[in-house]
Amino acid sequence: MWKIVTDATPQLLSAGFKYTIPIAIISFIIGLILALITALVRLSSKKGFFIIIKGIFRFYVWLFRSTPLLVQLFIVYFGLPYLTIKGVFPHGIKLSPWTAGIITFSLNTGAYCSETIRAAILSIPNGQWEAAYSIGMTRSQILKRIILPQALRVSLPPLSNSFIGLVKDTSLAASITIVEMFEVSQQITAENYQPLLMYSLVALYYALFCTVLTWVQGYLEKSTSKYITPAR
Amino acid sequence: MWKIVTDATPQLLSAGFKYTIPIAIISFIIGLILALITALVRLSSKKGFFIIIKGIFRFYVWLFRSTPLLVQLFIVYFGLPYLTIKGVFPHGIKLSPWTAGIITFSLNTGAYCSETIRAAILSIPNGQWEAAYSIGMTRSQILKRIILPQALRVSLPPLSNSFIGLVKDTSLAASITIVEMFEVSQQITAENYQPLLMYSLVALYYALFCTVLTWVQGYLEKSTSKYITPAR
Amino acid sequence: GSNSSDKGGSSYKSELTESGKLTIGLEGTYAPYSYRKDGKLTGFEVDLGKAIAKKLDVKANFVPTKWDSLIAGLGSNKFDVVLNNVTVTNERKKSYAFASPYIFTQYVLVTKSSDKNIKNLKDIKGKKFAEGTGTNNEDVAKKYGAKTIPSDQFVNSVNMIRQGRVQGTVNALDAWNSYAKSQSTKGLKARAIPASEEPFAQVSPMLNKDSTKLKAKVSDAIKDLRKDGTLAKISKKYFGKDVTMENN
Amino acid sequence: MLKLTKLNKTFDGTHVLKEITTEFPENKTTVIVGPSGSGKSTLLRSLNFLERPESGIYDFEGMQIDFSKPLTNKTILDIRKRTEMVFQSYNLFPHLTVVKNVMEGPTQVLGLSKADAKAEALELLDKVGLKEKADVYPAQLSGGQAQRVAIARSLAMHPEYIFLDEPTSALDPELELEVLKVLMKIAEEQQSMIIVTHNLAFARKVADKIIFVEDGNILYDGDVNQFFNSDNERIQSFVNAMTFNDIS
Amino acid sequence: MLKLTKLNKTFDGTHVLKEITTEFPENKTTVIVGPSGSGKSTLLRSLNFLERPESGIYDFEGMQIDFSKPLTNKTILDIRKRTEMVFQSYNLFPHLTVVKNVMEGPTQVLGLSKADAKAEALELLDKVGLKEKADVYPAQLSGGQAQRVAIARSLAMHPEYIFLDEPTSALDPELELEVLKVLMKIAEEQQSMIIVTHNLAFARKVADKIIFVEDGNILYDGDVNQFFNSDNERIQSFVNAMTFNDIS
Ligand SMILES: Nc1ncnc2c1ncn2[C@@H]1O[C@H](COP(=O)(O)OP(=O)(O)OP(=O)(O)O)[C@@H](O)[C@H]1O
Ligand SMILES: Nc1ncnc2c1ncn2[C@@H]1O[C@H](COP(=O)(O)OP(=O)(O)OP(=O)(O)O)[C@@H](O)[C@H]1O
Ligand SMILES: [Mg+2]
Ligand SMILES: [Mg+2]
Repeated sequence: MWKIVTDATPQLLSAGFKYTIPIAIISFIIGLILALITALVRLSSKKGFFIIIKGIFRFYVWLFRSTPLLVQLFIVYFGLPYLTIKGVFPHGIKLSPWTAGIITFSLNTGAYCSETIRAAILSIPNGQWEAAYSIGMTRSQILKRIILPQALRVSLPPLSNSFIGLVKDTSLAASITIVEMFEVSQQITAENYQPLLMYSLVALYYALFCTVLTWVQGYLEKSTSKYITPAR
Repeated sequence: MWKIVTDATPQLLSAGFKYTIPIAIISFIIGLILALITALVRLSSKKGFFIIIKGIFRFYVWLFRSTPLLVQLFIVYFGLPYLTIKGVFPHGIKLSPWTAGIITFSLNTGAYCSETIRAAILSIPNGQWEAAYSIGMTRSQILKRIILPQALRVSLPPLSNSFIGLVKDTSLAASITIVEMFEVSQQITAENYQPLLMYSLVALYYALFCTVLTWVQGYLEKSTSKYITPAR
Repeated sequence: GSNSSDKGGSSYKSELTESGKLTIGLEGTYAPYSYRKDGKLTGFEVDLGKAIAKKLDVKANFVPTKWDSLIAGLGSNKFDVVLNNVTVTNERKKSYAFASPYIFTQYVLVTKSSDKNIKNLKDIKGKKFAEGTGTNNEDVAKKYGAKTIPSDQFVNSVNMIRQGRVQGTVNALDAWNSYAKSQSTKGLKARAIPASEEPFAQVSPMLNKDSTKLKAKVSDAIKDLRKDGTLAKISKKYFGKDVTMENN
Repeated sequence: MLKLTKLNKTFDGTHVLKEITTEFPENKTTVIVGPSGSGKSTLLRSLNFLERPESGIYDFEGMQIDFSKPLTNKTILDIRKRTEMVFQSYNLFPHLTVVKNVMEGPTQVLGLSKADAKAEALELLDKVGLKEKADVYPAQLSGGQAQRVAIARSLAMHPEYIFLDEPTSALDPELELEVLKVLMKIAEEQQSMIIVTHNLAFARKVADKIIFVEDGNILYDGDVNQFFNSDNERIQSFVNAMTFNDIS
Repeated sequence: MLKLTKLNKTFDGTHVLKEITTEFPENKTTVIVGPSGSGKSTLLRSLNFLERPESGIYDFEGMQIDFSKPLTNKTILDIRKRTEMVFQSYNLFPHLTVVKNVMEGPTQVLGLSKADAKAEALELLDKVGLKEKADVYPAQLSGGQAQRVAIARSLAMHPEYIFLDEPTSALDPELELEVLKVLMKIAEEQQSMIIVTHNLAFARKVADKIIFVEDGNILYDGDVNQFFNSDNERIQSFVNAMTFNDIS
């Protein structure tokens, strides 16, 4: 059994560092930016033409929250090649597995996290907006300097939930032919017929990475809460 | 193509109503209760022996957040039968797929949601605790009547994220032999060789259910926010 | 009942996970072996499972699940037998028991029809091939030096060839034939690999190593089914020909 | 009678209450005055365990509490039930309507029926001039209105002692007067009260005893008239400040 | 000069400002008084667009704003830069230290360098007696301290008009006096100010003009001495209330 572990470890870790971790980190960063934009658009009280833009973002969030990630990956990777647009994409949109994966994971993360960020922004008392408005700050200045720093504190645990979830969801990338860590564990299982052992082993490596993330979360929670008197 | 849709629909919906929806709803309810208990234990400032209990809950959250859900399902269903405890489980813990599924999904949801609830409770100003304490309310009364109703408002969007995520994660139940909606779609694909169409169809049914959930979320958000003056 | 297993009596029944039932694990997502039609699980292996169960005088209970779960489930006694187009290999024999074979599978090499470079298995060296993880198809592709890309369904492998994402796939000829029966194969070509180039794969029921009596019983049942023509009959029904004979 | 002996409280190393020894007689009104940041709120909050002093003895009607030892929940709950706090910053429950804010304690802690609690709550809201706001949420109240609800909420508990931390600082003179009249009436009914206030005119009228705190020390503790006629320079300048004679 | 003509504001159907017509002269101090809930805060907040009246004309130093028409962001931002609001409930930024609270406007809106902004912030904190609290977070301040920081924060913007909503209601008389002295000094420097206050003694000293609001209507608008010597019964009873002569 020990031999299986030592044989599998380098293969698993190499897949982890080559695919799982980069995909998770890149997608999360893009997803967060997307989520922030989405939350701000949806919270905006602008009227007129902007209503349509808000509608588009609403639809985006609905679409990516409501459908399975696996299907999203599938459609982006296998479905878009059928989408031929004359002049622009005469042969359909053919994305590499990497591109398709990053796009889909980012869009998915963006949809979920936008809800978290929206809730966090709403939780900041109105008085903060008013005080900042009366100093003469613009909406974007207020967001950047007053509201978001406070909202970050509230949204850290759910955002970290999303990140940790994403790390595990990268295993779906196998369905678009990316041989990430989980797929490697299945390939090894196919040889050694020890699924329980291999699954436990790969779970351990996920856990290691997620533990690091939990530490980062804890550190950020502390450092964004230093202005708060302790709750009981 | 239309025929494929009309042929597949009753099969998909029957699997959805028999497995996907019940598993998601039951697991989410149990998971929420678990999450609440976990958040409260972790936020408690009790000392002494209680530290150990807090440690156990910390470990639980870490374990279920850090490892892939698929592995958790696998170990509960296929792994526990190996766990023979003399006298208690002489033949190992052999759970039915349903039991294993509900247990695992609940534990997983509980771990994630406990973080959300913990953050929401922390976001309620201290003054609320103090005012309630000085009325002479006990900690549990304060939680039930003062803090949690306010925390609910903050945590609704991330909790709904978790619920909607869970609905889609039920597709993993196929790996413990539950033929839920997604697995049915794959079985049908094996015959009609139309994965894109079948995936889109099953995504549609997930979307329908999740849309209902989004409505419920919107309704709850409104009804828990009626005491708030509108933010800008 | 059959004469050849009378010495064991019905003691194999104590090896069943659920008494009175032969619990059969399969994927249910691989036509024509097992798949869903009109809401019901069907396919060659489903009919075979029912026939074996009848010989064993128990009810057949089909449990569809994922490939890894099939392996894990045998280990933790969730199934009695796996009927999932499992090919016998020396590696697999170390961990599991195999009853006597019920299919001899010829391989097929599928590529784009415009592809002039790949004519036989020797040409696939260094090429990208779509193969199911853990399948014997993957083993063969690897053996001939192809770079394998994971693909969990046959139809996805075909689509990847069409979209130029891979050069081809090594697969079961029967899976290809079944596909070709209902779908257009325009732009694709398939070459059946003769036994001289790559021996046919033996497909057998896979069992837990501890189920020795059951294994013997299942082997007997298959032999009986072969003898009484049932095997050939269900093969014709699903494959249009008899694939159950060596060198069919 | 509440007695404090050698009470000490620090915040992150800053000593904000220094060896405080004093008493608060029952059925009397004790007023605490002093500059901002002198520790008045901290002193008052300690009586209700909202702050935990590091050392000192607290004698609550004969019950001895040693702050240097761990406190039981029972003790804390018991004393909190028998006392009531009105905050500088109202701390109304935002998710409950005004009348429900007032009913919360009576129904949840005293076990009154909803009907009884509501009847009394409406009476008390009437007393503070807010009967017509019974069904709105706190967010819709002006500052003055919110503070009056907070006072009504505390009165609903019929506490042995009421602690008030600048109860009228957000009220305009007219309504302050009305509330002060209510408080005076309660004082006349021999309700024990401890009030932190900056309104020396009110303090002079209502106080049976006055405590002057500065920088965590008690500088004066005793008779009201003597305080206002004190020839202590510090007290004189503090008392004079409120008349705004110094505004150039 | 700020002028309001026929301003109307309703909250959910309640008419809280009724056809308000008045003016606020430049380089002068205008004081608004009135009972709780009369609409003083709403009136003041409308001048800064924190509330949007449904109708009325707002003349800001010759710039005409019609509330019944949509306002441009530019107009709002422009006027907000030239005015400053001090709130009843402080509204300090909890995640910034005290000195950073004061520096936020100068650095972000006026474009001062950090060093310059900090130097001035510390000066202003000194003015309100809080230099030593420069580096703590708002949560660690007592109520009085927090309000003084809020005043320093507004002074840092050198606004044309300062709007103060009960700026000293949480301060004890001594520190209120200090702050009032600061405000008087600014008033003497001909800073235009509009102050809502319940402190009539202060109003009398500082006001160049007084506005008495009741129930959304302006009952008095004009000279300060005439107000305090008015023979109008309503005004008399309001003015007398603050002396607490009525406390039995
Ligand atoms: N949670 C806290 N953490 C750190 N320091 C605190 C905390 N609360 C109060 N202090 C400090 O303790 C001192 C006393 O504060 P306290 O609130 O008791 O004053 P106060 O007399 O009530 O003032 P005010 O009249 O302004 O309300 C102040 O210097 C204050 O800065
Ligand atoms: N956001 C709101 N929604 C509904 N009603 C409101 C809102 N804000 C204020 N009001 C109501 O408008 C009226 C005027 O309120 P405002 O705060 O202007 O009074 P004020 O004169 O400042 O009182 P105070 O002296 O108590 O601060 C009050 O009756 C109040 O209940
Ligand atoms: Mg205080
Ligand atoms: Mg007001």
